[in-house]
Amino acid sequence: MKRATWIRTLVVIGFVLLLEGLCRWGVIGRMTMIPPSEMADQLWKLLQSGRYNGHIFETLGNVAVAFVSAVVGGFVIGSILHSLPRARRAIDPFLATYYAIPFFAFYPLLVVIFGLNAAPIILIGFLFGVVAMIINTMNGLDRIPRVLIKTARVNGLGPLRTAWLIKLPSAAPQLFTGIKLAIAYSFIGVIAAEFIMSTSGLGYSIAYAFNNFDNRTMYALMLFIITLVTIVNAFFHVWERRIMARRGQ
Amino acid sequence: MRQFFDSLVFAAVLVAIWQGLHWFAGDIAIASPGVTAERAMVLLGSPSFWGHFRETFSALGYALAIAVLGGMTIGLVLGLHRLSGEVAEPILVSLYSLPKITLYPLILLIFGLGMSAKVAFGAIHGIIPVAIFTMGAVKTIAPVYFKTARVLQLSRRQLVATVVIPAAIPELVSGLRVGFSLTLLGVLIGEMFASQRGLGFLVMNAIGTLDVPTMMAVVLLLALVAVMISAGLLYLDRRLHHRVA
Amino acid sequence: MAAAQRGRGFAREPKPGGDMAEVHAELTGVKRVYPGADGGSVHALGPVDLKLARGEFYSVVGPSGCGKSTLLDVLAGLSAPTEGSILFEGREVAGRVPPGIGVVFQEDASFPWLTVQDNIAFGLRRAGTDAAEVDRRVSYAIGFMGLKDFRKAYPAQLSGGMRQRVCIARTLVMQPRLILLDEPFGALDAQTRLLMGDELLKLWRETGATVMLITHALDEAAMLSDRIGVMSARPGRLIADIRTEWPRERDSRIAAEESFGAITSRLWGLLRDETVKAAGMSGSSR
Amino acid sequence: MAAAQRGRGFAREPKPGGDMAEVHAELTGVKRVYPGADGGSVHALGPVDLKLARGEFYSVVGPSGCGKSTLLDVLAGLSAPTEGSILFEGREVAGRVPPGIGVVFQEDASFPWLTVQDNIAFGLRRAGTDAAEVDRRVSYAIGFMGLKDFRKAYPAQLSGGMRQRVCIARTLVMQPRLILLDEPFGALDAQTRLLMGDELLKLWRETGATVMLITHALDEAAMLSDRIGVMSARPGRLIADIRTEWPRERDSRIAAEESFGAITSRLWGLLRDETVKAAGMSGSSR
Amino acid sequence: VEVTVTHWGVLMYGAPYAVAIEKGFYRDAGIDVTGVLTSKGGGTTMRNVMAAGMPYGEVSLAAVVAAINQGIDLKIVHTGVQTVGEILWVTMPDSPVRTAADLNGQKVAFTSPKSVTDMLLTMVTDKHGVSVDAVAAGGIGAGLTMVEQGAVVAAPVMDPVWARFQDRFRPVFMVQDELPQMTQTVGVTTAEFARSNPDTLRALIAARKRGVAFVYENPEETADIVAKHYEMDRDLALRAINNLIELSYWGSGEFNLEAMDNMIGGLRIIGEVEGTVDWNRFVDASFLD
Ligand SMILES: Nc1ncnc2c1ncn2[C@@H]1O[C@H](COP(=O)(O)OP(=O)(O)OP(=O)(O)O)[C@@H](O)[C@H]1O
Ligand SMILES: Nc1ncnc2c1ncn2[C@@H]1O[C@H](COP(=O)(O)OP(=O)(O)OP(=O)(O)O)[C@@H](O)[C@H]1O
Ligand SMILES: [Mg+2]
Ligand SMILES: [Mg+2]
Repeated sequence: MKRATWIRTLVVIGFVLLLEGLCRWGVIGRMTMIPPSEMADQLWKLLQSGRYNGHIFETLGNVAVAFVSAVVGGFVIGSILHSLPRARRAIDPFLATYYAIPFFAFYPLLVVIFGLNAAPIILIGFLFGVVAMIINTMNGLDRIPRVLIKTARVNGLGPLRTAWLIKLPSAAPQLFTGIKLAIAYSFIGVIAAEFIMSTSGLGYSIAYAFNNFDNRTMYALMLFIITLVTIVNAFFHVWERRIMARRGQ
Repeated sequence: MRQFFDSLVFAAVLVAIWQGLHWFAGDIAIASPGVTAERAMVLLGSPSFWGHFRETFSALGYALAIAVLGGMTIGLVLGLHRLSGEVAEPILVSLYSLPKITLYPLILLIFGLGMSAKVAFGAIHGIIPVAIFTMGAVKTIAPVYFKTARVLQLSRRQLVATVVIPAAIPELVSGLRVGFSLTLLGVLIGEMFASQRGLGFLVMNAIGTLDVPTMMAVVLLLALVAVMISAGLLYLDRRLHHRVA
Repeated sequence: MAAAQRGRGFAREPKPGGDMAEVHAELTGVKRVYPGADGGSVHALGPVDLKLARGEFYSVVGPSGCGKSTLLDVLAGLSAPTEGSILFEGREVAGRVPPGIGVVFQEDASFPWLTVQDNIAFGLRRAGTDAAEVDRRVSYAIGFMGLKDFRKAYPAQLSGGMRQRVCIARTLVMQPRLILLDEPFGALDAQTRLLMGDELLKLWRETGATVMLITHALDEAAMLSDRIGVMSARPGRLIADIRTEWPRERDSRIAAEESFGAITSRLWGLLRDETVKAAGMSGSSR
Repeated sequence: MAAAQRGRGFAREPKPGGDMAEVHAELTGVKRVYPGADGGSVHALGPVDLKLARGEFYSVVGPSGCGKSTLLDVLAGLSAPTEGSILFEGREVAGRVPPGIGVVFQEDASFPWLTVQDNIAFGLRRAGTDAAEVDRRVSYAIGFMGLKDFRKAYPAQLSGGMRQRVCIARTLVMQPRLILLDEPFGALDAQTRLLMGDELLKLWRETGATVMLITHALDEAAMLSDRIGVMSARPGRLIADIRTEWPRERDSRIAAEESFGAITSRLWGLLRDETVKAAGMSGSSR
Repeated sequence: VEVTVTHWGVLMYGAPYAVAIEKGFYRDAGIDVTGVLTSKGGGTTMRNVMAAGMPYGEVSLAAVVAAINQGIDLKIVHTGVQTVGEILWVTMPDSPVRTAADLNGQKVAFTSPKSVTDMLLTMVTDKHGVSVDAVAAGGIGAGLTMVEQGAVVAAPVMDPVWARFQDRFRPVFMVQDELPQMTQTVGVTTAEFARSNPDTLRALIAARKRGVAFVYENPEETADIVAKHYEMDRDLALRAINNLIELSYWGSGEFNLEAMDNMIGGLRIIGEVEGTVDWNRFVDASFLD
């Protein structure tokens, strides 16, 4: 594992250096891409100037709200669907298609329903994240060994305590997968919504920089998002490993 | 059969909610199901719609071909070679959760406009889930299959073609389901930005001219096609998994 | 040693010998039919009549899928019988698990998210036993089961046999008066089964509980039990009842005795016919 | 019946009786050390010296994790020995599976995506055997294994025992001269094992092949083999070699004979010591 | 080849191009224009121009200036729409708000920050000395919906969307009545292309000019052509075209530096431009004749 981590680091560094070289030698034109070092430099300046702090915090706030509601909502919906197998089978084909539907088309609708604030953006993030959570909640509940439920009965546990003490921890690995996907999709949804329709936030700022030929800012912000997502991923990766290592998985 | 009926009931519930939203929000925000259906029929009768339709789905076809072939190849290689798999997996997962729309300007700058950008954008959405699922599938193939292959004196090519791929197929179809949806989304987003043809363009245009019925009708038709393809894949998925279970 | 540990170990109260004639659990005309696929139904068990004497070690053997686990489920109150009545300590068992019954299941039922000691303490904590008492009983069980070095380990870090021991300990700390074991050593090799069998005998003697053991292994049944019930192919009925007449103080060394060979031979014989029957339908079930 | 099928069944060439003294496979000083976790190493096997006579039915018993599967792997050429040499039909086996060896693995190795008949034909097709010949051999194997009604079924529709039969058939149609079986009936209950054992004996007689069977069940080894090797706890060494002296024409009914009891008793005795040793370290392995 | 026109299929900048394609004006000029590339507008379209096979198109002046400011070597070769007068702010018919002055203290929508509507709203409110609570709606549709829902009192709209909803809203003010003439779009190409393909450019511009003339002469037929190319309702197209003809919406291409400076002035107000733009460096009128 250690070795793989090393190699991975080298691969990433090598890739960045390659890009740097290609940009510097003009193989990739300046109008197409700027060297990674300049991206980092510009990002540093942007962060220092604080000009984008508002956008950054707004986006992070939106993602956080979308993510939390996706996890909670997905868990609740998933649990309900799991207990209604007939409804579940009816809904299955729709769940699978879900991501192919361009929600952005409904932005005006969302504005009407929720007013002109962060809610429509958050809702799109939520809509992206919630299905991953629903699917994984159902998977997790599916995989609870029946013998554990029997054990609960032998110990005289009622339905609520069975859910809390047995079902939840038993389904934890799949729930965790759901949570990881939910955060990824909340990110994707919020940033895409901002990119396409919004008037503020990181996604908007990238689109704005793109429109104004401000490649330096655009790439700096892209770098920011990539770094952020990678860090969040790494955090979840480590956390998951910790939990799963105990269970020996 | 009963399941089909249940799905219809669910669809009816969706339509009822839709109608409710229409009453609540008014027709600039959302067209009624009736008006949308009417508009959809008109679109279905117009040759230009089919032009857009072909455009989108041929882009989807290319993108999907790239995503599936590329993703499977990457997944197979990484799955069969443990070290590269370990090296690559976290990178793939990071790329998977990256909001790829932020890469859109880059795609545009590299591929220019039109078909190739759309295909590229669709493919980068689809290729990673396919690769991840394939890798997962190959990695979890029971070691005893590889031993069996050695005892039966299979060559490396025979091993991949007759053992690894068939063993991984159920998972591949699951990956394909996710990959399909995301590829379509990618193609549509691509069309929404810079294009003069395709269903995504139609939607964006309709949003621009505030032609709500057309917008809703196109989304509806898209959703219908996607549901049908996806239901087909789901059916295949269930059958394959059933055979293994 | 057993005497010294009484009262602080698994035994609820000193139980000298026990009156072998007292009926502890009784099944009368018990039948279980499952709703099958496509609207059909699967007759899994019965009718079965069975009396378990208090303090008895009773084993059930029978071909795969004949309804052994079903028998255990209805006796434990985990599923209601379609027909017939079940009495435990004189009271009707009706779809609820009565207190005083402990079950060790065929599948691994250890909780992967709890350490060995938390697994073992699980039932006691849920029952609201006070902390000191929980500690006392869990420590004792851990010692008895040879899990001392693994009290903080998670099940995934244990071998199948040790996980099964965790499940047995989790059941025993509740001091059940009737212990039902469903192929508890199914996942183990013959050699380890031997050791576990000896431990089980020790436990049984110490607690004075009634034991019903379901097993596939004929020699295991022959080695451990006071009495062995042989089940027919599905729908499972008890087609023979064999008494071993072993002394209460015994262990696996009785396998060297001549009467052991006689008992196994008889079991083999009984089962051959049943096996041929069961094999004839093996394609359709499972 | 056996005579009539020769030449079109599993047997490569008529093999009347066979010269029991001819050495078919030979292991000399074979040792296998696995790289363990944290840079350590696991000494899994050996040193082992073993000669298998052509046409012999040899069984290996031993505690769990003692290295039985490792022995099979090195003999089959699936993994190279750390030390020592392995000869099969006079030629060195060095990390490649030599033609003429067939293996039935401990785990279910049937391919779930192929029907029973395609599973069985798999190896022949890959080897480029012509279609008519494939059909002939597969049909014969299906008949012999009692899979006639299931030729178009997928493994998921079969019971564990039937799936194991598919794997055995897939191995046999390749007409191996040395058949290695790694607990092929491990997943089955004692009763079904009995039937499968009888089938295995029939096969062995018909093909004239050399058989090495790894098993956990002592009675199974005693019932089937010409010779039984007993392995010590890890690192597995052969600590005893027991000849049964059964006639070539035999089946499970020999379990009723007195000498059967004697053999099992001896095996139990040999294993008790080993078991105690193995149990002492069971926490660390697996 | 394909030309690029911002908001093709959505806004009416493209009408002369549709006519020129349909009536064969391009073919007459010796260019085979097969289609029109487009995008949501602004810098995206500008980028499209540069990425396209033939780097020529009609783009908003604001986007061209942004590109120029980033050091991209462009040439403005003709003007397109010479006014932003077609933009108007509307309210509900029963609203007490009647004039721009009535907007004081109210919530008013514009599309997105630093867009033309942002700029115009600022300029109009400055002119009247009123202060409004300006809200970025994100789009025309969202703005109108907000008006209907009462979230804002007024929102911007323009043809052809305006033609679609003429009966549902009442104008508050029209930019035409409030502000001086401002150049909205220009024809742009790369300096490189201008140097190497002067004849092509000349032909392209001439064909468009014929198209413009045709639009003014034959509104009915233009409506047919636009309806076909934009896949739009024909009556709607006609209404929009008639509205716009009244405003002299499409220019024949000649430069009006004052109108361009007016636009720059507006952009300066919203902080999109600093200082003045030296048109001499970027305007090349030599292809106009
Ligand atoms: N919940 C259920 N629904 C329907 N049929 C069931 C159910 N549980 C068990 N059966 C069927 O009832 C029969 C008896 O099952 P049971 O599990 O009691 O057998 P068993 O003797 O314990 O088998 P094994 O030795 O394999 O554990 C089997 O044919 C099984 O398929
Ligand atoms: N690839 C491997 N790498 C490291 N250690 C291994 C490997 N394969 C087996 N071992 C170890 O070698 C020892 C022997 O394993 P082996 O599978 O040969 O035992 P076995 O006798 O077949 O056991 P069982 O009866 O459970 O099948 C075990 O301790 C096992 O953990
Ligand atoms: Mg059972
Ligand atoms: Mg093994």
